[in-house]
Amino acid sequence: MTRIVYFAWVRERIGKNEEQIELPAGVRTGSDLLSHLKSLGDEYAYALEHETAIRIAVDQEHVEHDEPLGSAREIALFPPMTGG
Amino acid sequence: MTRIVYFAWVRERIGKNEEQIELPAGVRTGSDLLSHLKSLGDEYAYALEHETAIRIAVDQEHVEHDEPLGSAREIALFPPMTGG
Amino acid sequence: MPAGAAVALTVRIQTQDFDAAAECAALTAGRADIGALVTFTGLCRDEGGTLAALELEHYPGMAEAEITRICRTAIERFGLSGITAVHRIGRIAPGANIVLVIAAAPHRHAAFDGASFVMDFLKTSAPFWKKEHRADGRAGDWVDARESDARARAAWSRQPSGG
Amino acid sequence: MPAGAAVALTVRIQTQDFDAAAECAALTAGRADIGALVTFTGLCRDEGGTLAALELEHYPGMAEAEITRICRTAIERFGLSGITAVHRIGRIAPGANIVLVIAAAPHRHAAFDGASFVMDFLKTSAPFWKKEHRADGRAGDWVDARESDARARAAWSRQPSGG
Repeated sequence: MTRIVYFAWVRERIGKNEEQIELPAGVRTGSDLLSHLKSLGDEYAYALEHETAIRIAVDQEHVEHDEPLGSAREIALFPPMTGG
Repeated sequence: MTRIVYFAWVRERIGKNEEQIELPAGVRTGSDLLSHLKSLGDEYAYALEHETAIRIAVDQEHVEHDEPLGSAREIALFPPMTGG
Repeated sequence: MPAGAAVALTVRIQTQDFDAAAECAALTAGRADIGALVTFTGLCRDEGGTLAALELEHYPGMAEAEITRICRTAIERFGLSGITAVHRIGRIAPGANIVLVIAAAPHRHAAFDGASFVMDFLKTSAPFWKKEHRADGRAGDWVDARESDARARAAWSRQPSGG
Repeated sequence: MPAGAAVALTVRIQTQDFDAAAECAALTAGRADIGALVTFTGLCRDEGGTLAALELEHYPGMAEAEITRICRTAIERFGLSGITAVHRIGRIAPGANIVLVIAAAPHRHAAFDGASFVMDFLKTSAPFWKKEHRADGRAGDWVDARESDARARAAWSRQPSGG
């Protein structure tokens, strides 16, 4: 099981802060994960509609969509950051 | 009579903070003033030896050596500035 | 910076306000090798009266880690004596503080570059998000990322190291 | 900056220390259109223990006038909401404050550019001079102007306006 956490409008649209998900064997990269999540329901499809607007962090470090997720314990999905 | 004021090592070398000087008719620019002052004594010649190192302000505004002094009330001579 | 001189790094995320003067004093305490201190304070604007407040959300753990990574990069690149970075979260009213970055260095250009670099990277890669609460009571939007922030960050890859 | 927004300009030369926090508070008081505050503090370094103090001399009248001219140029060029500049004179010990420049703006790049611009021009054209008092009691020298300061100033003529 992998912990998936959501922030900002990704969190609002999916309707939860986090969840534990068993990732299918075919999910190797961030892009694979987005495709898988979008198959789970309308709220996911809506939240992740514009894939290029979604940022991904693996174990609290930024990764590109095409990077392997490896043996991630925690994967975060969120919009572009607007702090500062 | 024109008020001439000195700062930092120019002041120390000339040995006075300021003085009133009657400028000869031939003194039209900053360069003319430096030449005139250097004729007044060894302390002036020493203080103003390296003319390019001397900055000139007329009525509290920077001027280049070749600018006319006009009807200056106060002319200041000083080294390159080192504030801040 | 002379070899062996201490480098001070403080990173904090907090709901309460910060005290820039106290943070500056802590950063420079007992040191006479610091010639320049550049302090950036980011404040909440009222956007011409339309904004009631900003709500700041963050990713706990990663936010601290990412700001720390950015500060370490700045310290190395610009030869800084130290950095203090404090970011607030929660509800922030117009006129109130959001973020503080203090960069200390022997000379001023390193301190300016260091504080500016940290802000440009913090804006684009530290996991914080702002939601608006509107003064007229209508539902506010999440603040959009600015293209100009991405360009500012990218510019640091194109220029020679300062300091 | 919206048309009609107030621009605050304060320039002071004084022997006593300044309070950066109080100056920041005064500059931003009652305003919610300022999103960024960049504060530069220049401090006296001990130069590896060789320096007992700096003696700061200035040209009364012209020093205030020149800093005011520089600040007005920065306000215009970068669209600043205000600037506060305070320069100390007299004897200053290692670790103590020498100069304070605060630039306020709606956005951060204008504030960074404004404070940096004021410092680069203040260094090269505001009539102040520093003399060293050495820790070993030998006669100290007048501090030489730095070529890097002249280059930093000249760079502002080569780059497009920020803000």
